[in-house]
Amino acid sequence: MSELSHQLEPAAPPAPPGPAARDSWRSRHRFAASLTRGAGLAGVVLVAMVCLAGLFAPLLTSWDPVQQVAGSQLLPPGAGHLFGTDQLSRDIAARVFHGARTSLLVAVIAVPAGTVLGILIGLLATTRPLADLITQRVFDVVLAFPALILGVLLALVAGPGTPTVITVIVVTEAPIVGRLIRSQVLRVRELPFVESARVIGAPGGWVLRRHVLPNSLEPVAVHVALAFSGAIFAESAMSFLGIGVRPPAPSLGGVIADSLLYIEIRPWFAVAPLAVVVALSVGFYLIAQALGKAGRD
Amino acid sequence: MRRHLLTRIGSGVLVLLLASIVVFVALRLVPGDPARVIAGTDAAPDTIAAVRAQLGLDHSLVYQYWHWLGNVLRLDFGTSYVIGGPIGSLIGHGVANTLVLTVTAVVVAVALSLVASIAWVVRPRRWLDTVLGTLVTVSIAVPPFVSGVLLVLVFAVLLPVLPASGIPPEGYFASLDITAQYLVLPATCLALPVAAALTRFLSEALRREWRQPYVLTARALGTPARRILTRGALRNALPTFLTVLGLQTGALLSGAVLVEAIFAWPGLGQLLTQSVGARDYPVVQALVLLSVAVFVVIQIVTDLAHAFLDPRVRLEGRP
Amino acid sequence: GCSSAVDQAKQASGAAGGTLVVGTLSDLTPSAIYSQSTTSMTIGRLLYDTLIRYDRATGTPQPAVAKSWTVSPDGRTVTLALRDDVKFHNGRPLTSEDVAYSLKTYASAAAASQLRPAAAAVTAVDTADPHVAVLHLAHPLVNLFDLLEFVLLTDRETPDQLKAGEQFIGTGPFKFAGWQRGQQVRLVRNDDYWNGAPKVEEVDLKVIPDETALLNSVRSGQTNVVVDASVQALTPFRGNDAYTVEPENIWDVNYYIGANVTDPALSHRAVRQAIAYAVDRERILHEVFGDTGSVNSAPWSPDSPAYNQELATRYTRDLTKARDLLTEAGGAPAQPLRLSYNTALAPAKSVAAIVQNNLADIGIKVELEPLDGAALTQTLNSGRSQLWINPHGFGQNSPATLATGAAPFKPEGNLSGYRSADYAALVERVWEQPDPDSAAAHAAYDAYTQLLSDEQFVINLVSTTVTNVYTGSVRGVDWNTYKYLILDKATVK
Amino acid sequence: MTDTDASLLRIENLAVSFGTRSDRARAVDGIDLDVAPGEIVALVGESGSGKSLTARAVLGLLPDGARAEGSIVLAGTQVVGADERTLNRLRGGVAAMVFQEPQTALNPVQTIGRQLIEALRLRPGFDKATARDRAVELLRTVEIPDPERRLDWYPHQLSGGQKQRVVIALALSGRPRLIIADEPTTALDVTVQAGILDLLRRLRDETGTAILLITHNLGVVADLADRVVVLRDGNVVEEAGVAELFRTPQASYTKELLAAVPRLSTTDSREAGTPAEDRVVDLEGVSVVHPGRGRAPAFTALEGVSLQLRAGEVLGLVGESGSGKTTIGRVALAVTPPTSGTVRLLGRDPRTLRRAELRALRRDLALVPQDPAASLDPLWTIDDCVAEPLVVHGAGDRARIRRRVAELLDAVHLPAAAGRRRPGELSGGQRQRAALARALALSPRLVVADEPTSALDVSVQSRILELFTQLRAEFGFAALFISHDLAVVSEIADRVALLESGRIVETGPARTVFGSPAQDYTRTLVAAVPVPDPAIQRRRHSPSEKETP
Ligand SMILES: Nc1ncnc2c1ncn2[C@@H]1O[C@H](COP(=O)(O)OP(=O)(O)OP(=O)(O)O)[C@@H](O)[C@H]1O
Ligand SMILES: Nc1ncnc2c1ncn2[C@@H]1O[C@H](COP(=O)(O)OP(=O)(O)OP(=O)(O)O)[C@@H](O)[C@H]1O
Ligand SMILES: [Mg+2]
Ligand SMILES: [Mg+2]
Repeated sequence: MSELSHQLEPAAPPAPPGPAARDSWRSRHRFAASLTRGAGLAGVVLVAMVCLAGLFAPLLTSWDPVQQVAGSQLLPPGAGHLFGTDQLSRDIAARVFHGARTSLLVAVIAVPAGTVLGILIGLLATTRPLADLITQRVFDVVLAFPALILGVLLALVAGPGTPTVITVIVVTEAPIVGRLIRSQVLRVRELPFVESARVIGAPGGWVLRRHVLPNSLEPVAVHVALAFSGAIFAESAMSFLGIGVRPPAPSLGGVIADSLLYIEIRPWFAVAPLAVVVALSVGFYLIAQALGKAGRD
Repeated sequence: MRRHLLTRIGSGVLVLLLASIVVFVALRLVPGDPARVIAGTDAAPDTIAAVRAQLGLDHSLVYQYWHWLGNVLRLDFGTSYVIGGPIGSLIGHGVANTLVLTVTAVVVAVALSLVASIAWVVRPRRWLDTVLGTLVTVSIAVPPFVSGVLLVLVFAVLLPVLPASGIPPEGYFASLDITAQYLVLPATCLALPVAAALTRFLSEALRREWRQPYVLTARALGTPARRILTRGALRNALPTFLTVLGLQTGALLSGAVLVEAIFAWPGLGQLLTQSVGARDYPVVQALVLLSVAVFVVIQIVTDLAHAFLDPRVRLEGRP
Repeated sequence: GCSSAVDQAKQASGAAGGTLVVGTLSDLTPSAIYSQSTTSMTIGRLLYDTLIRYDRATGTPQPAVAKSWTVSPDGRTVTLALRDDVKFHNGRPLTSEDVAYSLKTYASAAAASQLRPAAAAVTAVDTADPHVAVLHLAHPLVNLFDLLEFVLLTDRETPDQLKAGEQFIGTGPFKFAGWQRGQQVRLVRNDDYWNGAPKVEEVDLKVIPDETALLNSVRSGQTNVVVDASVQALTPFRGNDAYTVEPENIWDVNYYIGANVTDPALSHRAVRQAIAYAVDRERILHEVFGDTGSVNSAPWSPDSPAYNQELATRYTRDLTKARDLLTEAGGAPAQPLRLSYNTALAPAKSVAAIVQNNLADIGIKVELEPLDGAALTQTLNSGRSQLWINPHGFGQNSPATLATGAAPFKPEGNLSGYRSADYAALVERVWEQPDPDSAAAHAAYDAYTQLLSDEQFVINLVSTTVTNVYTGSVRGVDWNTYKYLILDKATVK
Repeated sequence: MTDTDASLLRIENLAVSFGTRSDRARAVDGIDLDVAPGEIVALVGESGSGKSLTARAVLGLLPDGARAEGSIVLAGTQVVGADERTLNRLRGGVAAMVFQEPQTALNPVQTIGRQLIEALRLRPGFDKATARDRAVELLRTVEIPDPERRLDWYPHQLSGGQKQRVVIALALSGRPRLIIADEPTTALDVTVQAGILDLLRRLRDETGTAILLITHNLGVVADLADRVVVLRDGNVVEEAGVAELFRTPQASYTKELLAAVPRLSTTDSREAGTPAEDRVVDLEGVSVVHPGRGRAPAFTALEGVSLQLRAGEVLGLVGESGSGKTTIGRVALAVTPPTSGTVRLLGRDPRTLRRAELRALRRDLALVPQDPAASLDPLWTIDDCVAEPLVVHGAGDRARIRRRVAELLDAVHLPAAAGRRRPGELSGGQRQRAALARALALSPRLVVADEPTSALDVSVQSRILELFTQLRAEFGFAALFISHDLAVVSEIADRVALLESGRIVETGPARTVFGSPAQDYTRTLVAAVPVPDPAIQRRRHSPSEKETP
């Protein structure tokens, strides 16, 4: 054997992170860059605005979100109350800003949790026929249940509240991601470049992590873009049905649900919470889209 | 292929069975007692006991399940605790209404998403991208209960051009234009989020196809872009599309619950919420079973469609 | 060439003498026909008759199927003379047997009727004369006429069909013509009605379970009448000539805070009184009920014989008194109290929020527990509840009806777990008054009300009523003292 | 159309650039080119010199992010900056294109018949039936056997060469006045290649179709072209009539190119390798049958193949497209298991190995895939693709691997900048070199090189082959060298095996087999190899020796 091949003996500690790490650095850079311009930036600005509003809610409005001031029911926006007051004489601005915290918290916990869970289970499904059979049937059962009914039943059993909302979103999110991942993996696994990685003797885990998974993530990324908006919607829908965040804690969905009864006579009641929900969903969407684009290029 | 189908059906039955157990147990874990609902708040304990006995709720859970399952296998879903009457006919009415609504919504959603995605991919203009993207997001971001309320307010109340709620009084086939007017608002409301989701996935899939070399071949032959997309690329993108559509059926049923309430559409969604509220066990069980069955069937159909659409699968039975 | 669905719907419901479309939130529950429920309130007096009818202005009983009656001096025998021209929808004439059957039905446990105790006090019915029913009572019944207005005369030959919702045979002004479950009930005019055929040919009950949708259906002309709309939703209808907004003047919707006296935190009377002093009833009345009704710290509606001005206004917001009472009881409960309410009742949600806020002012921490109707009932009956917001009824008639039949008040097994020999004796005393208007009776009512007022296991807040909306073309909608809809004389232009 | 201009296609000062305004890279930098009606112009040049981009620019089909400047006038219409509708009128009808990589040029879910018929129906005057007839005719023209039946086949049921022929048929469907053929015969074996070249010539002669031919095969150029344009680094370095160019090349690069052309050597001037005794590959009676699933009948891809490869030996595998060359390669890499027969790799039967052992075995095996475009992960940079085997087998730390990758890229003559791009951003030849670098990364003991130079220009090819030889000498790896280019095989292989329909029909030392073929089939093959000498080629085609002045 020549000297070159001697050099190549695995004397050094095996499998250094080498080029992969470099790649991830570069992609991180690319992803970060994609958020500093165009639509990505707009998304960041939108979400950041809502985040900041939630974070600095006490500075933006001096009211407590659950404080009721007798005699100031359904006041229009004005000096004392930025967005007016609600049917229980509470400051809408305070409720919206604090509600945004809740909605953000729900989205930021539930979606990644559901996605990761879905990816793990989806991958598990592709390993063995039996695992596939079981996970697929479990997914079927979960997916086949209308999500709302799942939510209603869960809320009835566990009681309403933020953890219930998060659980419902995770439980309904995971199977969708799992399905997507599974079908993508089955497809990508057959592509020539995956075979070419196997041919060089790459272990199964490596092939999965480095080739199959990254090339399978595109539809998942698209889905996740929607899922953030979906989570915010799910929270609102559950609050609308009275199974969301436990009152009197504010949540965007709760404020919207309250406002709908007055949509005609006090239209401004609905404006602020709806604007924030739309801003959040659009923001999340733009971010996810920008990241997706960055991942593709 | 046939063996594949048989295993799919087998697993479908398994799913139904699992789901039936889940719903049966979950319902009984939920606090609230149908007997109390029927007897009313003011009822005395002996009244409630009498009602419980009448409903057969005094037996053990296993016995109740076994008994119910046995009946279901004979296609007897029992009678509604609250509204009375055999569940078969109860659901029968709702099924037709929900079917009309959801199928219309699916058709609208599919049509909208096809048009939007093809336009989106064929003419990759920045402004169109942004406008469509934002529209798509907003229609996801604004939940049906909000869009529904707004739609009704504008089109049925402020400028009353469309009926606010309900189904055509003389049936769907008496006069198609009347039917259409009744359907417009609820179907739009139900279709929008589905259309938005489909558009996202479809346009993404089409864009991926658009980067394939065969598209270049077709373009080099002078094939107009729209034709390439509709003839070739769309078909390649269809499996993804179908999968997403299949998954959206669950969302559709959930959406139907909200939309039917807002538009007073007497379908299964309404029946379902009412029955959950009243702890009308047999009705909820039957409805969940039905929706699971629909889902299972859709999955099998999607599967077959997949196989049919991809010759590599059809001819060689690869996954 | 395109016809408008909007115009079509308006025409169908607005035709002269034509169809009256009543929108309702929930569908029929046939088995609930014997209790005061949505079912009995919508179809009870349309399909069936009652023996007497209260004149709501004076509170005196008027003849209906019973054209006259005599009560024996000991109050234990009641002789009802029945009209001889009353026929069931299937043509069978109504006899005293039917009266006996109906009373017996209401006395059974399965009927789940709130007036079951009163019906059970009827020990026997003498049916020797088909047109005279002689009721033998176990004891004098102060709420006899409450019972006679409550009991619907149902057909004794088809109880099973009634339970299954297949046949609704009565003697009432309308005949059952079909039920699409979950959607609508069709009733047609009974041309042979003994009191003269109604004006409208048909009444349709449309089930629209969402409140906003229900009200929109009136506005888009798809329904003519909506019964029991929440005050918040009514604003757009007010001051609009196209609609009539009419509160039913039966002030028997009494929102109260229930307190579980078996719970250590609430077992001390002073705590409950402190709560009663802490709540801002005026605000609740104004903000939640739009000033429809009155603040009330007693269960009686202003036209009830038991109404007592002093006790009705005994508790008004007074934080000093409330705090003093709390101190007397050893301070506010250490743990937050659970306040349950029914999420399906929009007012309950708001009342709960206000109560939570009010109680915070005296240092009582409250956690809201939103539950759906079924779960709330379960919680209340389980004895695990602490505080809850709910409405109770039956404050409008004889106090005995409430005291014996309403779940929060029953001497045995009430929702608060309140038990005392005094209380049971007082209820007995109220119930067995032979003459509801006698001084003795009034003394008994006052004693009973005083006890309730002192004990505060039911902390009454406001008395309000149900509000209906009609399109401008509708006239003559009426109801009985239990809010059973009466359309005998209703018209729709 | 009546263009006063004599040329059908006139390209003036064409530049194609990539990237943003600030970070602009010019891939094509001021090319001038003319094609007259009925003329065959060959575009040759270094891989990555901008041939494909020029061709795509003519039809307005540049990849995303590319920008064309300058002027391209096609049949009197300006193409640069034209809108889609104008372009669509030109595409297919005036000019058609045959793309470089046939594997993916067809829609996988449509039958080839449908794709042909669709293309035909874009033209006026075709209804379904006539389009179908014409489609059959076109398939027959490109020598697809049994065309009526093949109409209903899907692309994946065809061999690479067959696919390429379908792509050519597609290009012909609109009876274009100009065919732009980007490496049209890359994937074809010489006999089919000869057929295609005949076909193109016939087209020109009979219908006056002009052809812009992009190829690196100077034999093909000599065979077909009237005029030759030589590109390098996005510039035209020389342009001349074919005979003149071959006779008296002016530019030094042209000279270099011509010198590098491999010739089918039939005289045994080189000493035969001295193969060691240990067998790297040992196939014994191997058959591979693709089971017929669904409606597809079972297909025997290999039948009773026995083959030995000793360490350090290069076995050339030749044979027509679809004869099973790739399949043998896959068997030898333990990717495709044989249906029957035994396989021993480095003395071990891969079927008896456990997973870890198989992985260890794979360290010593390497593949240069036939289709590098699909074999490189589209999300990875070239650097990472090349480094992957090193990382997987833990061959040193980060810095060392990086150094090694740089060495490898340099060895295959890829610029370091290419390493930071993704496969989609490279030219076909660059991708192929990247694949080669990746295969050689671990100094394997067996290399299966499946058409490793098919997309390379001759100068790079010769350097690559040199490198290959050199590395072989250094590491002593054995190689299964699959190629349809008999000249290349004759240069590099110690022995050749000739495949026909899954069977080995002739085997022996390269010079012997090509010099004195024993089989008719071999003789046909050898005769079909185009010689890089226009004079000889012309004589071969025209018995009347009608020479162009
Ligand atoms: N999408 C792209 N992005 C960036 N650079 C590209 C892209 N496509 C091609 N290039 C670069 O443009 C140059 C010319 O590419 P082109 O495909 O025209 O080469 P070629 O002459 O056809 O080579 P070959 O003979 O190898 O096919 C190459 O250096 C290539 O790396
Ligand atoms: N999965 C498969 N199912 C059925 N037939 C197949 C399959 N893969 C390859 N074949 C057939 O096996 C035969 C040999 O294929 P192979 O790829 O080995 O040809 P090749 O000699 O490499 O041809 P080319 O020079 O065109 O690449 C071909 O006829 C091909 O159609
Ligand atoms: Mg090229
Ligand atoms: Mg091959």
